[in-house]
Amino acid sequence: MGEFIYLDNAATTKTAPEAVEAMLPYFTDFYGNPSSIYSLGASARKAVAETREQIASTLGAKSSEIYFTGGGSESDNWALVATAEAYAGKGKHMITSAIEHHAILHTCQYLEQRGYEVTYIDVDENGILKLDELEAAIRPDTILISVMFANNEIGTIQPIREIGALARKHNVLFHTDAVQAYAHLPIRVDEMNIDMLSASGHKFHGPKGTGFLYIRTGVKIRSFLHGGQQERGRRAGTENVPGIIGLGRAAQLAFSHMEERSRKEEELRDYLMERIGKEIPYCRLNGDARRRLSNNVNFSFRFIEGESLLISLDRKGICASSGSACTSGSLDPSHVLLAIGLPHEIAHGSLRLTVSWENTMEEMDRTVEAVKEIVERLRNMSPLYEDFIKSEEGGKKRGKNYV
Amino acid sequence: MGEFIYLDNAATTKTAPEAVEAMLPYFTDFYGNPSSIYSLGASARKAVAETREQIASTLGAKSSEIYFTGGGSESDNWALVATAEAYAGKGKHMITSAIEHHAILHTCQYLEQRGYEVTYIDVDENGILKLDELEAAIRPDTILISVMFANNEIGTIQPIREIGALARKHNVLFHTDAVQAYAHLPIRVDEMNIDMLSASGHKFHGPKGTGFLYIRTGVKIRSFLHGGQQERGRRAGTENVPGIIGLGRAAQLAFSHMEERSRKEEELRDYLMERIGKEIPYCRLNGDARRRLSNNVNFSFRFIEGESLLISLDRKGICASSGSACTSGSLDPSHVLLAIGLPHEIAHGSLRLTVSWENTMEEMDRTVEAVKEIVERLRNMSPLYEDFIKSEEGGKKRGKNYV
Amino acid sequence: MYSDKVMDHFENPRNVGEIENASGIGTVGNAKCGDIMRIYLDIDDDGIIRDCKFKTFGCGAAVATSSMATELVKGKSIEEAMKVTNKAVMEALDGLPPVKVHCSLLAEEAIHAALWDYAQKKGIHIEGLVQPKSDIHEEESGEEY
Amino acid sequence: MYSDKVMDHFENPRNVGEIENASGIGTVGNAKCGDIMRIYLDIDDDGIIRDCKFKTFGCGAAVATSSMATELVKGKSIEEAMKVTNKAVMEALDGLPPVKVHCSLLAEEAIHAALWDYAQKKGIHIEGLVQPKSDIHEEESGEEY
Ligand SMILES: Cc1ncc(COP(=O)(O)O)c(C=O)c1O
Ligand SMILES: Cc1ncc(COP(=O)(O)O)c(C=O)c1O
Repeated sequence: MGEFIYLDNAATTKTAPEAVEAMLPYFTDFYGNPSSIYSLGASARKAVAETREQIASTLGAKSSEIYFTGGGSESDNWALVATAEAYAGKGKHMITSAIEHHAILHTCQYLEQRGYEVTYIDVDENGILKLDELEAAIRPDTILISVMFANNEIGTIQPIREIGALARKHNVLFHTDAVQAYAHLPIRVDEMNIDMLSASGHKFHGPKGTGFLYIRTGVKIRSFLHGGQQERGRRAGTENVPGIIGLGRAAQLAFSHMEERSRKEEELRDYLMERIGKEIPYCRLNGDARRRLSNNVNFSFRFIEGESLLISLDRKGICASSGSACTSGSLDPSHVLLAIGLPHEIAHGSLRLTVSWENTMEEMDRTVEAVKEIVERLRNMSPLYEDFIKSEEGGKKRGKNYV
Repeated sequence: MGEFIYLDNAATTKTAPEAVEAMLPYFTDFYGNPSSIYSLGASARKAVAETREQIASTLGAKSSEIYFTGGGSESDNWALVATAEAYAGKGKHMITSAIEHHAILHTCQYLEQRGYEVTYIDVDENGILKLDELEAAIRPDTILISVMFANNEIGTIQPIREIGALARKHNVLFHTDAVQAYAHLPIRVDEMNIDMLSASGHKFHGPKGTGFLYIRTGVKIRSFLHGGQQERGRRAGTENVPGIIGLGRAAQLAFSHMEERSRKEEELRDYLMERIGKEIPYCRLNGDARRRLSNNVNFSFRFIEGESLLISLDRKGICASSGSACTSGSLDPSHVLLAIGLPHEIAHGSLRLTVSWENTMEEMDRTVEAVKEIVERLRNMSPLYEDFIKSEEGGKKRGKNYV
Repeated sequence: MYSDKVMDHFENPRNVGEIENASGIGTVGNAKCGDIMRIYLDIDDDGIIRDCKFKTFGCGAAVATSSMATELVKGKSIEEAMKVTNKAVMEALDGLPPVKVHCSLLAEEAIHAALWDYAQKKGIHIEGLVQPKSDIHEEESGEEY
Repeated sequence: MYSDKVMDHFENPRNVGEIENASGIGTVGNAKCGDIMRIYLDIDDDGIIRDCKFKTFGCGAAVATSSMATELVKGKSIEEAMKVTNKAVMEALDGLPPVKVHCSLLAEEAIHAALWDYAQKKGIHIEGLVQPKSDIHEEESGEEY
């Protein structure tokens, strides 16, 4: 697929060939059930135990605190539902942010139907959680604060350490959806006071359908998937051994090259942000300019609509997205862009480009040229742009300093 | 691992090399998110759609009735929890069997904690559900009957058609955990009145961490994993595309060779049953002799304990299990063996050998010889056997016709 | 997702643009929902649509249905144009995904709105035509940015 | 799962068997729980354990702890044998998995039960020894099969 320029790494990543390589023996050679008693299962069990140890060390956690799951959504659902059930005796109130992934928000809605109460804390225009509102929302019956580490759409990194400190101060559990951050940023669960953390393998060049939930020792946690005694009785289902091994190998690569990969991505990101911001009029950078994932670029282009932009990019071999991948196909604009204050019609015209260290500068140049050309073409087709230009000509001078 | 004789195919199977082959391009070439708008995602979307179609056809179902999951346990949890929630208005009573897998039984216990009531129907000495007790247990507030298609420990196949008919007659939903049966036996959801069906990829030479839930059109079903709009809004989480493709390829192979594979397995199974039953005294075949999975052999050997039998077999390179793999390491004897009436100490001494069409007759011979030798060795070490022999010699003549 | 016809009309839209001193202009849709279509009609004295142009803010299907709708009404009489339904537009495009059917409805409405504008200006009555819902332009809140 | 020492004692158990006219026999455990150990002791007039044999129904750890326990008491005086604790057995086996610790306790109990039997027969008192829980043999229900 060399002709493609893949800029949707926040949606999913290419599985690292090294990860695939590491998985292969566990499909057809060491395929034994890790819970079994015989040596064939023991090789699988040992490999899973080593991966657990390795993953734990990346967070400064103990290996007994890592539970492998089937992905980020399952980790999020587990953290919220099981905490709600285990701590219902203390209270039925939870706090989260308005810009969480749907894996959190829809689970909150589900819990609301079950009699729980959820407070959704606002973010500022850059997507940063309002800490004072968070603290004000904490009540005696608050059992959990769940705030994402970094946002999947606009890349904003939350003040996790401060949130953790607040949670600790008020003796409330703290979960973070680190699906976009894990293996991209350094995370220390102790220093940051994180009690639970969700991660997903395919967001850092591991296989799809894998993830884990970190649960600090001492947190009362129930099972979410009930059944066999896998994962120390906490998560039923025959272990996805190849998947766990692939996730582990991908994490290993990501952590040992974290600095150089981040630097490379930031270079690509900053180049895109700079050129698009300068060369395309009436655009707006979404998300915080500094506290931002190294791979995330998100712009709104006034007067045009996102889907037609994406299709046009696709025709030029550029893979990008608009809002989160999960909701593409839906007609509502992204709740994240609305939460940072964008009006609907501006939110509709947004573009997310998420790079990986494997992208090249030459690809960035081609991308900028393509975006410029397409935005211009779509604007020339847009009745909104027509009205705007005419009002400009009519001397009303509105909206000039759009960015 | 050529030196191994793998006889634990009910726990997990070797992933078919063809399935691995089919998965590979979806890791590193067509890795795009199937929910995305660009062509790279479209290839994944198309492949997933084709697999869904193919899986549906194996059941006589519609493709819109197939929901891919992360495994058999997730499918089981989903079916029970979501049905309980969606039909709570009708009632809070469910019926299941006493010999279900823990993925069903522990989920039932979880629902019991949440205010649901569950009736566990007994089985006869061969593990066949007592249909009259089932019918008698149906109440106006019964919302679901969940009975496994075939048992994972003793291989007994349930009268699914009859159970389906009863459920239909009383207008109760019918779910079947077909994890051991799917892709091993022909299943038609319409003829059998099955409303929901769970399957797991790694039980038929597909990859671990994959499965599906069939949900008949019209069944009110809620999500279990809340989040993105994947699987038509019913099961959140980025699709495990390689996993789904691998599951599909494995199913395709299983269905196109079903008859010859079954015939081969039955030959191996019957040979094992015949020789062990004849050549080892004081043993008992567990499960129905005829209504039985083609790959399942399960014997109890009196006076000895299962774990030491398994370890000894492992030292001879034979992979087998005792009770279900999930509970190995636990001290309780299998609930299935107790349910068919075995006393504890006999249940402790049970051995499950589950073959695949890839096993050979020569392997069966080596296995029988190994089991004979080990059982004899362990009996000579057993105080129970000592007592028994002494009482025999003492003329008490008890237990002679053990089988 | 889209048929080849849709993609063709999206990539090479026919009749994009404005008509100066148009006989009728209709704008429908809502920026909030992500779709706005504007149709310009040039109608001669015999009531024949001589020219038809469009501008659209919206998704691929919105652009393609606008383009196809202009093609279908061009050269037609007003009565014939009234018969260009959303179904006709969809069929001409070899279908649309279910979530995109509303785009074809919007295209039908845009034609009707332009005809209404023409009828108002001319002071005539067009059989079967009802007043379109009021046009909704970019919201004022947009100016904040 | 098991240490090499455990595997060695499981595969090559020392002192399996019976002792005719043993000085003391002790059987502990419960077939229901899956573990029964029986220890035979041959104790000479000086109170030295001349020989020791065992029979065990149970898991790998049960067999290995029985075997190790017999090794540890053989040749010892009664007083020394009383000091062979389950910890000593576990250490000699390079440890046991947590779920298997109860096997080492059973081995300790079996020795004590055999010593109790000896003391009863001899009508002596052994310092620190208490009456073992009653032996539990194969349950009668077993006969149904
Ligand atoms: C009957 C039955 N149901 C459910 C399961 C659970 O399947 P999985 O391990 O794929 O989650 C198994 C296998 O362990 C099984 O045998
Ligand atoms: C922030 C965040 N949370 C959760 C998820 C869900 O992860 P998965 O798709 O692996 O279930 C995603 C990705 O879609 C995400 O970006």
